[in-house]
Amino acid sequence: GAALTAPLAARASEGDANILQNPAWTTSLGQPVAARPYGMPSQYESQLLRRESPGLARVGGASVSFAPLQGLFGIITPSGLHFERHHQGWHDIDPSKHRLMVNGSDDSLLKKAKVYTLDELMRLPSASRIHFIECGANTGLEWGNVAVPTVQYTHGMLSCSEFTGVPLKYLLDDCGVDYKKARYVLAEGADGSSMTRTIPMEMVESGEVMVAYGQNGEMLRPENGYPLRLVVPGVQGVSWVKWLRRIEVGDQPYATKDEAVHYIDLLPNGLHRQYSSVQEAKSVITTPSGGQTLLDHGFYNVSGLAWSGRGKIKQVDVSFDGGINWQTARLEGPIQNKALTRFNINWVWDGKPAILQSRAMDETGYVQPTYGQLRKVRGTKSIYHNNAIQSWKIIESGEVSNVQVL
Amino acid sequence: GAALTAPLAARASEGDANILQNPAWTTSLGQPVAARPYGMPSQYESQLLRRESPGLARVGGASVSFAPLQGLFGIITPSGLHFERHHQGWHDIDPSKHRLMVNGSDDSLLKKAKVYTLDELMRLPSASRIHFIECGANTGLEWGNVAVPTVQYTHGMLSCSEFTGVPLKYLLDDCGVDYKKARYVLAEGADGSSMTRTIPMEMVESGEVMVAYGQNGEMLRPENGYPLRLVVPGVQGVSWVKWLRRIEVGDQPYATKDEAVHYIDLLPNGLHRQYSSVQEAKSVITTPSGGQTLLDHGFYNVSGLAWSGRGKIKQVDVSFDGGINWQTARLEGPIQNKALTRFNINWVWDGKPAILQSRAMDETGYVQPTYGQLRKVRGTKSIYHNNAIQSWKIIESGEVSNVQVL
Amino acid sequence: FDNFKGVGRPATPAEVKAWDIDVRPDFKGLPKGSGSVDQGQELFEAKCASCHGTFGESNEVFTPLVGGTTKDDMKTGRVKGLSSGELPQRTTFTKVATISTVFDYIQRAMPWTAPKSLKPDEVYAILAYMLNLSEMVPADFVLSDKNIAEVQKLLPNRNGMTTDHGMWPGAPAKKGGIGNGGVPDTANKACMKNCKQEVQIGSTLPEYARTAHGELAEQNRSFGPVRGTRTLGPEAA
Amino acid sequence: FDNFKGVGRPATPAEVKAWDIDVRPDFKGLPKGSGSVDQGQELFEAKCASCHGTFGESNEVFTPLVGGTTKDDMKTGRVKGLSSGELPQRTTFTKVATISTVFDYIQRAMPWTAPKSLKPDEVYAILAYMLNLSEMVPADFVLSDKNIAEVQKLLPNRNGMTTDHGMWPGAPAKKGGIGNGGVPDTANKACMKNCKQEVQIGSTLPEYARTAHGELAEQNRSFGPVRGTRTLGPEAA
Ligand code: HEC
Ligand code: HEC
Ligand SMILES: [Ca+2]
Ligand SMILES: [Ca+2]
Ligand SMILES: [Ca+2]
Ligand SMILES: [Ca+2]
Ligand SMILES: [Ca+2]
Ligand SMILES: [Ca+2]
Ligand SMILES: [Co+2]
Ligand SMILES: [Co+2]
Repeated sequence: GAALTAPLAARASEGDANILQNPAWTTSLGQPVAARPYGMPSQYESQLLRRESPGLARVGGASVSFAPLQGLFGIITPSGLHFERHHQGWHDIDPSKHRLMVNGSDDSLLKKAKVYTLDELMRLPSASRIHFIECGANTGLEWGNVAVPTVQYTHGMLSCSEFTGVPLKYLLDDCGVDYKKARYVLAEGADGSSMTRTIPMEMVESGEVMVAYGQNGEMLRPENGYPLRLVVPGVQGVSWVKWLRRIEVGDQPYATKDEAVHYIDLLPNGLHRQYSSVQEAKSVITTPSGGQTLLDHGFYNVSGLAWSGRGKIKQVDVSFDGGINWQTARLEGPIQNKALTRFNINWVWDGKPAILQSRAMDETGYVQPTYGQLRKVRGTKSIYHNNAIQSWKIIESGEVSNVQVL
Repeated sequence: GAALTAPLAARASEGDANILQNPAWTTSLGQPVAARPYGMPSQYESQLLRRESPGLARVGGASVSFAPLQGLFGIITPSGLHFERHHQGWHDIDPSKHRLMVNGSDDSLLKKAKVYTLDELMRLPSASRIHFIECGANTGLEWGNVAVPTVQYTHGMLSCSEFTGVPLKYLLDDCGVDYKKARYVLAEGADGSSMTRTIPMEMVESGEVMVAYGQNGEMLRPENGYPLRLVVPGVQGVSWVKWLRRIEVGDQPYATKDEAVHYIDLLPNGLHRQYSSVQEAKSVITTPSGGQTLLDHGFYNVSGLAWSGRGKIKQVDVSFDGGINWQTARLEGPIQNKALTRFNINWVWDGKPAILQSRAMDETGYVQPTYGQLRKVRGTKSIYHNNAIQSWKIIESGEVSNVQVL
Repeated sequence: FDNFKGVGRPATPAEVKAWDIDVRPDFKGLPKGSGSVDQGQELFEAKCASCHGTFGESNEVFTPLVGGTTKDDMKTGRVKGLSSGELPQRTTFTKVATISTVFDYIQRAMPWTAPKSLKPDEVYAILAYMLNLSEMVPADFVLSDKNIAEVQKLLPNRNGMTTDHGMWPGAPAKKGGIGNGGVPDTANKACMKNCKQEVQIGSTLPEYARTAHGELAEQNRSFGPVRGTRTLGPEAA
Repeated sequence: FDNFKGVGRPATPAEVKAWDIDVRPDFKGLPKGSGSVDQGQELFEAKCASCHGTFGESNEVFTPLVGGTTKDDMKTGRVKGLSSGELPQRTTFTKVATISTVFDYIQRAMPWTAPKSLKPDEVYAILAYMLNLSEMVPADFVLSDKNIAEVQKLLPNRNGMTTDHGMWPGAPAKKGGIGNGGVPDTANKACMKNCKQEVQIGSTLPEYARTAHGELAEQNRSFGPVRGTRTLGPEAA
C-alpha cells in the first residue's frame, strides 16, 4: 500500500527531510564508552522477543518460549533470544557449588567414579564448535494441519550457538570407562526435574558430545543450563541436559520419563517410537514468512535456515510455485557439521500469488520430505520430529501465511 | 594456596556437602520460560565487563572500552561485551529515519547517485560471514614497554562476530560506478564526528566489504553502529565506519582526520605511514594471562586467539619457555577468512617459573614477529599496528604477569 | 596425555549414593521399601491432587496421569485407543511401557514444587494408589521392591514401544544396537523442474489461529523488507 | 540479476549537496568563503577554547592542536621533532600533512558538542586563527578558498607522510597503487626447537601499572581454571 511505502519515497521535490536536515544524532555528542558495561539491543528492536504460544502448555515452568526466527540473521542465535524449554523451571546456579559426578550403573563399568568442580573442568582440553539445537517437538503443532501463524511458532524451538566445553569422552577416559560394556550414558540435570536422558555411547566415542560451559563466547545463560550443559550435536534438545550434574555409564538404556512418556513418536499403528533422537534434515524460509506482509513488488532476498542432525547441509532448493519448479539457493559458508546453514536466493515478486518452499539436502543425500511423504509413514499424531517442507503463501496484498502443501 | 583450593577437595570424609545435601535448585521449582523475554548472563558473571583503561583517553565520548578477553571462549564475542571505540559518542539511531547515500566525488564516476532506506537495503542479496574487528591501536600502549596488566587492556580492542549485510559492490554496481576511474571509496558515519575513512576499491571489488545491519544474529548494537556499519574484513576497526550514512566513490584518497592525524604510524625516521590499514597476523594467549593466578599445579588447557587481516590462520605455535622451544597448538575449526581462530594446547604446570607465548602464521606464510624484530623496523612510537608476540610470565605463586621478550 | 594431573577426585560412596537415584527398566537402582494403596491415597490427596486431581484425572496443570486404559489392554500390553483413535487424550498410563519410569520420575521430580522430598516408601505408596486408579491392582495392594516386577507385566502399554527406526545411531538391532541402523523413513528426490502436475494444499491457517498469537505487527521489526501483518485492532485486514 | 527492481531511488541534487561536505587534499569539495585571524580568534575563544585552550595548547580534553612546529619545519615540510625525539607530544600540526584535513574535520565535527554548526566562513576564520597560532600566517591574514592552496605549501609536516608500506592493498606505487604491494616489514620464521640461546626480557610490568587498573581479582570469574590476582586491599600479595 501507499501508506507503507511513503517513507521510501522522497517527501518533497527537494528531497527527503531526513537528509536535507541533519538528524539530531549527527549534530550532537553521543553517549560515552562503557555507558553500558554489558550492552543491550537498540530500543527499536523491542519487538523481537522470545514468546510462548498461548495454550501450548499450562504452566510456564514446564513450557516453551520460541525464538523469533522471523527477524534473525545468519546462523548464530543471540543468546538473549535462544529458545527455552524447561520442565521444572530454570535456576541461576552458583557455579562454586556446582559439581559434576561421573559414575557407573555398576562399579564394573569404570575404574573409578569421580567428582569434578568447575575449577577443574575448565582446566581440561576444550573444544569450540558451532551446532544447532532443535527441540524434538519443534513444528509438532503442525503435524495434523496448519495451527500457528508465524515461523516463530512453527520453527522457533531452534537455535544455534558456538559451544565451548570438554569432550565427554575425556571425562569417561579419565574415569577408566569400559566402552565394551558401557554402551549407554545417562545424563542428569541439577534442576528440580533432575532431567535425565539416555545418550548413545557411539556419539560420545565420536568426540562430538561435549560437557559445555561456554555459549557464544561467554558462559551459558541460566536459561540454557548455566554453568554446565551436555551438547549432543544433531540430537533433539531434550538430550542436551541443562544444569548437568551427573553422567552415569550403563549397559542398558534408562527409559526415563522424557524418553518413555514424552519424546516418543506415535505411529498410525498405535506403537510409539522410543529413543528417537536424531533430528533429520530440515529447512525453513524465515524472510518472508507467515504473518509478514511484503511492502512492495520487486526484488527480494529470500532467506532461510537449513540443518541436519546427520552432518553438513549439501544443498538447499527453493520453490516459488509450491514445489513444481525449484532453484538452488546460495549457502553462506562455512558450512558446518550439525549446524544451522543460512541460505539466500534472489527473487523478483511480480505481485501475483506465490507459494514459497525450501528443501534441504544433507551430506548423506537425504532430502527433506513433503508433508505427503512424511504422513504416509508417520501419520498425523507423532508430535515429534516433523521435518516436512514448510510452505508460505503470498497473496496480492503481500500478506504471507502458513499453508501446507502435500 | 590452600584457601583457594579448598572448594576442590572433599570437605569431610563422607564427601562434599554440595553433593550430600541437594542444593536448593534441585529441590524446588524454578522460574518460568520467558521470565526474561530477552535474556542476560548469570548474576555470577558480573565481573566480566567492558572497561576503560584509566588515563588512556580524557573523555568517554572519544575513548575505548576493552573486551574482557580473559574470560571469553571460542571466537564469537558476545555482542554485549564487544569492544567500543567512539570519536563523538554513540547514539541509538531511529532506523526509519536513517538513509544511505551513494554518490561520487565527481558525477562522471557513476551513472547516478542513489539513496537507500533500511527497508530497501534489507531486500538486497545478503551475505553472512564471521570476521574479526581489531582497532589499529590495539596493543598500542605496549609499543615502548609493558604498560598494562591484563589481556583485556593489552588486546581487548578486538572482537569477532557473524555479520550480515549487503556486499557494497552490489550497491556500487546498482549506481553504475566506473571502477576504472573510481579506485577509492569514502565511507561516512551519521554520528557527530561523521567519521570518514578511505577504503581501497580493491577490497570492495573482492566482494568482501559489506554494508552490514546484522551482528551475531540480530541487528547491530547501537554501540557498534546500529543500524548500518561498514565491514572491511582484515582492516583496522576505524575503517568499519559505524552508523554508516554515505558512500562516495572517488579517484583519490581523502586524507580524513582519522587517516591524516591519527591512525598514522610514526617511524624512527620521523615519517608517518599513512593509509596503513591491514591488520597483520597476531595472536595472544587468553588463559592463563596477565593478572590471573593459577590455582594449582597440574594439567591446564592453554587457550588463545589468532587472526590475520590477510586471510586464514594456518598454524599457531606455543612456547612455555619464552620462545626457545615451540609446540603446535590445536585449532578449533572451521578456520575462516579474516576471522578469529581459537587455539588450545595441553600443558602440565610443574610449579616452576615459565614464560608463555603464542605465535601465529597465516596462509600467506607470514609469521607473527617478536618485539625485537618489529621494533627494528618500526621503533617504539608507532602507536598503531603492534602485532608482536605477547609473553606472559608465571611465577611460583601461580601469578601471571605481562612481560616483553625481545 | 594419559592423565589430567590435579583434575577431579574419586567420588565417595556416600556421594554416589546421594545422587545415583535413577531406576532402570530392569529395576537396577530401585530402593528397598513398600507402600499400600491406602497410604498412597492419603499422600496423593495431600501432595499431588492439587495439580493432578484426586483421581489423577486433571487436565489443569498437566495432561492426566491415569485413564484411557482397559482390562483388555492389560492383557495385550497394547493400549488399543492409541491405534483406534478413540483416545480423547494420551494419559501417562496409556503411553508408559516401563513401570520403573514412573517410580523414577516421581522419586526425582514430584511433587513439582518440592522435588526429591518423598521417601521410598512414600513413592511406593503413591505409585500403588496410581496403579489402583488405573485398575491394575486391588484396593488392598501393597507395592514393594519385591513385587514391582509383577506389576510391570500388567502395564497396559508394556508392548507399545518400538525402537525400529532410524533416529538412534549405531548398529541396527540385529547387530547388537537398538535402532534400525539409521535408515530414514522417507526418500524424497531433489527434482528441479516440473516436479508435479498441480499444487495440492492440505491445510491453511484457520482465522482464529491468525489472531490467537497476539498482534503479529508487533512481533516483527517496524522497518526492513517486510512488516508484521496487522491482525488485531481497527487497521487489521 | 542486472537490477534490483524497486530498491533505492536517485538522490536529488539538494540531498547530495546536504551530505557531500567532505574536502579532499586537492580541495575538491571546498566551499567558497573566507575568514580572518581576528574573526577566528573571537570564534575560537567562544566555541573551542573551553576544551582546547585559548591557544589550542590544552591537554585537558584532547592532545593540543598547535605547538611543536618551527619556522625551519615550514621550510622543509618535515617536523624535525618527530625524528629527533625532542617533541614532548605530537600536536595536530606536528602531524598533519594536508590542510584540507583540518578544514574538513572542523567543518564536520567541531565544536564537539555541536558538530556541523559552523558556516564555511567561520571554519575559514577559525582555521586562519589556528594557522596564526602555528606561526604560519600573520595576524592580519584572511584565509579563503582562493589562498588555501598556498597555505598548504607552508604546512610544517607536509612532506611527513609515506605510503610505502605493506598495509594498503592493491598494486604497488610503481604500478599505479599507493602502497608497496603488500610486502610486510618482518619475516619471522616458525622455528620449533632451540630457537635461541637465552630469553631476553625487554620489559616487565611496573608495580604502579599492576594496580592502576583497579582490583584485578574482580575482573575475572570467581571460578574456573584461574582467579584474578588480588592486587589491592589487605589480601594483595
Ligand atoms: C504444583 C503442581 C504439581 C504437583 C503438586 C504435582 N505435580 Fe506431578 N506434574 C506437574 C507438572 C507441571 C508435570 C509436567 C512436568 C514436565 O513437563 O516435565 C507433572 C508431571 C508428573 C508426572 C509425569 C506425567 C507425564 O505424563 O509426563 C507424574 C507421574 C506426576 N507428575 C506425578 C505426581 C505425583 C505422584 C505428585 C505428588 C507426589 C505430583 N505429581 C505432584 C505438576 C505437579
Ligand atoms: C566540548 C569539547 C570540545 C570543543 C568545544 C571543541 N573540541 Fe575540538 N576536539 C574535542 C575532542 C574530544 C576531540 C577528539 C575527537 C576524536 O577523538 O576524534 C577534538 C578534536 C579536534 C581536532 C582534531 C585534533 C586531532 O589531532 O585529531 C580539531 C582540529 C579540533 N578539535 C578543533 C576544534 C575547533 C576548531 C573547535 C571549535 C570550533 C573545537 N575543536 C571545539 C573536544 C572539543
Ligand atoms: Ca544408576
Ligand atoms: Ca527440547
Ligand atoms: Ca565529496
Ligand atoms: Ca578503531
Ligand atoms: Ca587438584
Ligand atoms: Ca520501491
Ligand atoms: Co515433556
Ligand atoms: Co582517533
